[in-house]
Amino acid sequence: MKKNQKLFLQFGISIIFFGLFGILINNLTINLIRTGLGFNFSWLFKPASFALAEHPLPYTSSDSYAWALFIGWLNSLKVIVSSLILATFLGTLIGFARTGTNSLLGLISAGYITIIRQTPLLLQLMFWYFVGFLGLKDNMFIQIKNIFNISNKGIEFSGLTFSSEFLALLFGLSIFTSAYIAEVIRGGILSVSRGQWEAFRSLGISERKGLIRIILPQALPAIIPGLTSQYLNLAKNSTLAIAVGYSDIYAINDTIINQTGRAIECFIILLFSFLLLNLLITNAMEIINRLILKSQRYS
Amino acid sequence: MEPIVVAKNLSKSYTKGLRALDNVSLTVNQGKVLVVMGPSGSGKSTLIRTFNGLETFDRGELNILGIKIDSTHDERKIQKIRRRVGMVFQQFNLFPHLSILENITLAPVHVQKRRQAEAEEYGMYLLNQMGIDSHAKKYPSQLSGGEQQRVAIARALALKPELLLFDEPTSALDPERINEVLDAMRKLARQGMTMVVVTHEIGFAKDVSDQVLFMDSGKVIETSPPNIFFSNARHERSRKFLNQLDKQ
Amino acid sequence: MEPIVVAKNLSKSYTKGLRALDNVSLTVNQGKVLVVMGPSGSGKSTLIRTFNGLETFDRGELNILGIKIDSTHDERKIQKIRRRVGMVFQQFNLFPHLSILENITLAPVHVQKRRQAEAEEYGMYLLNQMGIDSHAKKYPSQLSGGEQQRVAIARALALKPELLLFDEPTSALDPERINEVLDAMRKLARQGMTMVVVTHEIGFAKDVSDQVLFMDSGKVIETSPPNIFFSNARHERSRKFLNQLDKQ
Amino acid sequence: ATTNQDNSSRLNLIKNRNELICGVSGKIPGFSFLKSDGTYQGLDVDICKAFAAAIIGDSEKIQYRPLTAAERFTAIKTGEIDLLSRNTTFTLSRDSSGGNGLTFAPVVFHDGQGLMVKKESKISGLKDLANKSICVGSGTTTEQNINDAFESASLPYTPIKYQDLNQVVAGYLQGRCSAMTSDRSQLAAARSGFKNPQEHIILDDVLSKEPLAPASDGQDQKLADAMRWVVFSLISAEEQGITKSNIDKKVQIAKNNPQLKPLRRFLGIDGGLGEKIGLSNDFVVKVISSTGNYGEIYERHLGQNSEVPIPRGQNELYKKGGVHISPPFN
Amino acid sequence: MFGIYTSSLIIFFKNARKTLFSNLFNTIITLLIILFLSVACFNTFEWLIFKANWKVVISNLPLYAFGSFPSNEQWRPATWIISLLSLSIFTLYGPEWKWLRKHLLILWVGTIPLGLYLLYGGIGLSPIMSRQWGGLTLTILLTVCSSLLSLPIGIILALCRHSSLPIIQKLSSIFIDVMRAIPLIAVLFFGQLLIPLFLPVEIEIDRVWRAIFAFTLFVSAYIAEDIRGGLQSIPNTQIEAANSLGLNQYQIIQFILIPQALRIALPALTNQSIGLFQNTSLMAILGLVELLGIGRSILANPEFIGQYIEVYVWLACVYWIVCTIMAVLARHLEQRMTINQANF
Ligand SMILES: Nc1ncnc2c1ncn2[C@@H]1O[C@H](COP(=O)(O)OP(=O)(O)OP(=O)(O)O)[C@@H](O)[C@H]1O
Ligand SMILES: Nc1ncnc2c1ncn2[C@@H]1O[C@H](COP(=O)(O)OP(=O)(O)OP(=O)(O)O)[C@@H](O)[C@H]1O
Ligand SMILES: [Mg+2]
Ligand SMILES: [Mg+2]
Repeated sequence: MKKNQKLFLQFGISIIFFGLFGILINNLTINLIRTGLGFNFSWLFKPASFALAEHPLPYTSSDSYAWALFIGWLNSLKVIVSSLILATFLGTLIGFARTGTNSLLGLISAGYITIIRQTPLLLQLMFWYFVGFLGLKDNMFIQIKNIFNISNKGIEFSGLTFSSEFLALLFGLSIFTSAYIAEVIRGGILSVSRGQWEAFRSLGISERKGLIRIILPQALPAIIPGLTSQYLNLAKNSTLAIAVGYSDIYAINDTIINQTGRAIECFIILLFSFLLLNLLITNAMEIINRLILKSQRYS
Repeated sequence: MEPIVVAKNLSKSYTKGLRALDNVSLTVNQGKVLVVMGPSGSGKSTLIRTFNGLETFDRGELNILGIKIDSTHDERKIQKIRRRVGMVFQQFNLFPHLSILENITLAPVHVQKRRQAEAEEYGMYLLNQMGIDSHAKKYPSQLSGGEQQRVAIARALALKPELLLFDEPTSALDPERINEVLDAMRKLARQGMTMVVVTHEIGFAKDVSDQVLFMDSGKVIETSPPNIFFSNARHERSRKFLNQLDKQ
Repeated sequence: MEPIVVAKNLSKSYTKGLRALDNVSLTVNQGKVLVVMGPSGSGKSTLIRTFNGLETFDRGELNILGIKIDSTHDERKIQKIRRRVGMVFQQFNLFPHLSILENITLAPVHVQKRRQAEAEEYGMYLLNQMGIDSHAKKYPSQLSGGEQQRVAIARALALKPELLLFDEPTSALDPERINEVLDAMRKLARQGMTMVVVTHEIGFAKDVSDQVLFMDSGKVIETSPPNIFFSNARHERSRKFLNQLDKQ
Repeated sequence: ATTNQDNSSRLNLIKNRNELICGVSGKIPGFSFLKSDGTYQGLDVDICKAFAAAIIGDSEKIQYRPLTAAERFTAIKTGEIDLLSRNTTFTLSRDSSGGNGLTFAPVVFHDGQGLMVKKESKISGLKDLANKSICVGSGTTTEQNINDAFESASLPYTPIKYQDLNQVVAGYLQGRCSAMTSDRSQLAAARSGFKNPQEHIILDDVLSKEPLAPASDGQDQKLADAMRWVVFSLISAEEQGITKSNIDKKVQIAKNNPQLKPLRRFLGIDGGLGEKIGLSNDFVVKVISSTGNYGEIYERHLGQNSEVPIPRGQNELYKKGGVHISPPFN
Repeated sequence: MFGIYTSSLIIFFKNARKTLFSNLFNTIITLLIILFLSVACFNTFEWLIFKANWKVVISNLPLYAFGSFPSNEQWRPATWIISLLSLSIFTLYGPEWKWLRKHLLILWVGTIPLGLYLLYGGIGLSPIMSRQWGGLTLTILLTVCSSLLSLPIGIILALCRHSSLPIIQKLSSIFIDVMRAIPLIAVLFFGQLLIPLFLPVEIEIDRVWRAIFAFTLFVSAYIAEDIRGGLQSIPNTQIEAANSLGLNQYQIIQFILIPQALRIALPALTNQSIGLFQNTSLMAILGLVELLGIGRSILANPEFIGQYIEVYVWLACVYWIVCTIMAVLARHLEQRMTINQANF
């Protein structure tokens, strides 16, 4: 293709694109004026006048909407980070079970993966919450010397309390994600050439030692990208908190939209909070990736 | 002379009907070199890999270094055999994330429980023997193919094996690198190492081997001393194969 | 005799300082076969790939079939050249998602706008010539390497090219398959096809070529007729190279 | 109230379409819920039917559109639905053009937010709920009201917020919360579905006024007028004792007795009242003969013998101590 | 899939003694697992048979299947679902009937207009508005329409992102990255509640179509990345080979790149549509009465209040069955391709 032809094509597409964009924005403005909503963010500093069950930082209903949103963002972060750790742990175990030698474990983990992967997360979350945690009933709570309490209100552990909403979300997300992580781990292990297995076997090195010392280090570079995208999915899926009554960023946005009708503004805020979360996760994974590559100077 | 490898009527098939090994029997005595030849897919790799339990078999019996294994594939016996048998692969199969010296010391330290320093010392001695001691701190990817294959040989030697298996050790190498590796293998043979070598290097086979075993479709077609095999092979199939090798 | 390929002072470097091609000049006349030899990395592939514009060059001039190109790499001229020059690669590079016959008819139908039926008929004729017409409906992965390479040759021939380029067409093949392909190439040479062949097959070069060009580090070291090159090469570097090839 | 309107009223659209699109909740027992045969039922649904009967003349020509709390106002503004008959609280900001820009018809159910607790918990008022968890449905004024109540009493509490009433009920029944809060009608409705309804009590505290009313687009005065008077006709019919079963007789009586002026006007025989609001003159007859009067509707869905019994209380006619009253049909 | 299961089951029982009880550690683990599984199974069966009240499922079956579609017209969605099902069975086990095989793709694409015609009505059928669609029918409709729409869009996006024109490349990159960064529920929220704000007052898009639109936006970004992965894994030598045959840029894209990329990305693509099927359940939160939504509506019926466990278990089964059918179909498709083009 000729150079000016290329320029022309790009120019044309840009015009169409920005034209369309302009029309949509124009419609939006007309609609906002028509419905008398307008577009501004000053409401952010008005008192929220709703209470939150969970707030890692002090919060009362007379705090501003902005602060409520920030608390929601922290709540999201909290559930994301903790389920990320739990999911990785579970997923690795299941991934190993799937590639390992105990065929009963292999069979069970295969069954686990198909069941978890083929039912909607939303349903699983509701199941965990309403059946799993709330099913504990009041009378069925386990108590060990006032240090460890389990009831349908949640778990209390030496002063730390985790609400059952948080726990259901944590479990649901972790279990759902672990089924995917298991497949990532398995894929990574399979990506190491058969020759490496044969090489360590022919040196008389045991299976478990070989898996840990020879195979896993080589599988890591193939595992990390898959893991990153699973973590990102997990972060996005955490918005289903709304189904189990956990106050994450999406749920709080939803409440605010109902109270103020500021759908567009709230949507923009939601967008940016997620871009921020994604940035956090990808950067953290990038650092981990670099650390791994650094410790493996060979490639 | 003790027999190091005795195979009796080994048979194996991957897919039903097609035999990768078909009633293979052979004996390799202490200090001898057996070269295995045959067209692609004839079962050479499968055969040699049964010798250290990388491959199971369906029928027959194996006796490696006095340890008997059969089709039940007893993991404990195989582990014992592996500690006393070294293997070198076509694709080197070095561990890319470990340095050359770490590649060599890994098994002595973790399998034979030797001390790190002792293992390293012996490792350096082996690398020196192979003429690559200057690369000890490098990683496999920084070495040429010929050098990598010599590291692989040193790694197999580190466990002080009583039998060495080679599966086409030179066929992944550049023409110019092949001789480096063949020379190292010649040296080992001269030192009295018992070896089973799958290769198509006629020069090497003529030079070093005591017997040449020719396979086709999983069967042993003939076993002859090299001077007879290369000048006057008994079987039509062997002659045809040698012809084709020459033509290139 | 018309010249088909004329190269004048071609130079190219990928990385600064290191020349992949260094002042290469050569001529190939109609109906002649030029064999290019040289150690790994000497620039053989780079050279042959400039002939159909897969590779640009930094200085010098090329005249392919009367079409002149220079370092500006005029897309239109290169497209013209490509329609008249066929190329066969080391790794076959067949299109895995198309059947053998579809592989062959793709270019005639879409580049030369021939009718499907006509292209298929000619394609079957070419496959017949190569001795693989029974595989026409199969997919590349179902064929052996030798068969795949013959399909690649047929694909290159389907455009009725006036010049054929081969980049190590046999080096990815099993020893037993090499001759199938070399025979097909011999046939083409005898039919008067102009060919440039990068290869290390001495037998083929002796048999078929009119000239052997030897390269090292991007430079043309010598160009001689095969009888002289193989028995009494002029240059020390060529002799050393031939020695190493023989040793294997 | 009328202003000059062009002919582009939704009313004509509905008539031409010969079908009313009515936004409902679809998830509230007694008000609107999906029955096993796929039809909707409840008080809100019958109000829809009354509108359809008045506007189109056929109470079956309706399409129900289940709506979430979040989307209900947008659905009106964008014209996806003709009107909303979904427990929506009548408030100033919703009714005003500076707010959500809707117009409300008269209140069809006077509700108030309440709290339900288990009898065995011995909770008797707001005070006892200090530091306890309370299950709340999010997305409505409920959330704000409970907050206001506790804040003004300076009591701390923990709200557990759910998407819809089902979940609130589940959370409460499973013992996640000590109390659930919602409109008292919904509390009663939910309780009626419990295995042992008598084990739960609705506290006397009323946290808010929740007058629930149908709504439509505030810029469409004609439709709003029609809706307003259809609701009043239901109440007025009850006041006059006109029911589904005696409406035909009443029409006969009115026709035969020219002196019964108010009745004749009401039933559309004289006065041409219907035309003034864009409906047929006998719209009241159509409405009452298809749904019955307000009292009948109430009795059908919320009465003592229904599945969701709620005492009429405030929702009685003004004559009987309630607050429902209809302006005269003059 | 089941084939794999049965064969691994056979191997499992053959080797049970050797692998399960080969050492103390394995034996303990095995016994613990068996104990746990039997307790779990016992409790589950006890609940399923004695405690659960399945009336909430049985008496509402037509609702789960068709939503509030008028009952005398329910044969229409039924016909559609049955035709989809029989097409699936045909694709799996159908005879080697060349002509039909060749046109399988067209048949599959053809199910969309058929479905829309049957649902909407029109010529010869009484018209029915999308408000009355619901249940499994709506779930399937959302899945099928959105996945078939997002495939071509995804391909175009992938090619744009792959292109050498900087503006086009940037625009599509931004779209893809933003879509992949935000949660699906936010995109659906946008589709349901914000799109009307971006349209002129007189234009109104049905909310089923708004949902399909939102799903398409979201899924096409993921599909674009899958296809881009496929494009990147095509070795450069393929392009060289095509170049040296004189094919031009567009021909290379059309004949070499897209078909290969699609085949490489096929497993990822089928996973996307299975994921999409599950994710349609999010529409329940946004007020559509698809399968999960209808379940929640049924729970509001005073007759069934509090029976959510039964409903969730039942819905999980339905989702699982349909997903498994889809997965088996996908696996079958992949196998047929690998038979044709091993190592590809
Ligand atoms: N893992 C496997 N699964 C199925 N069949 C196999 C497997 N490995 C080898 N085979 C088959 O067994 C036969 C013997 O293979 P083997 O690798 O031993 O041949 P070979 O003589 O080493 O060939 P080459 O010279 O190509 O290495 C061949 O037909 C091969 O296709
Ligand atoms: N894409 C590239 N980028 C950078 N350097 C390259 C590239 N391709 C080739 N080279 C370098 O150019 C020189 C000539 O390479 P070329 O592939 O032409 O050699 P060759 O003679 O064909 O070798 P071989 O026999 O291994 O195929 C080498 O030094 C090589 O490293
Ligand atoms: Mg082999
Ligand atoms: Mg080359």
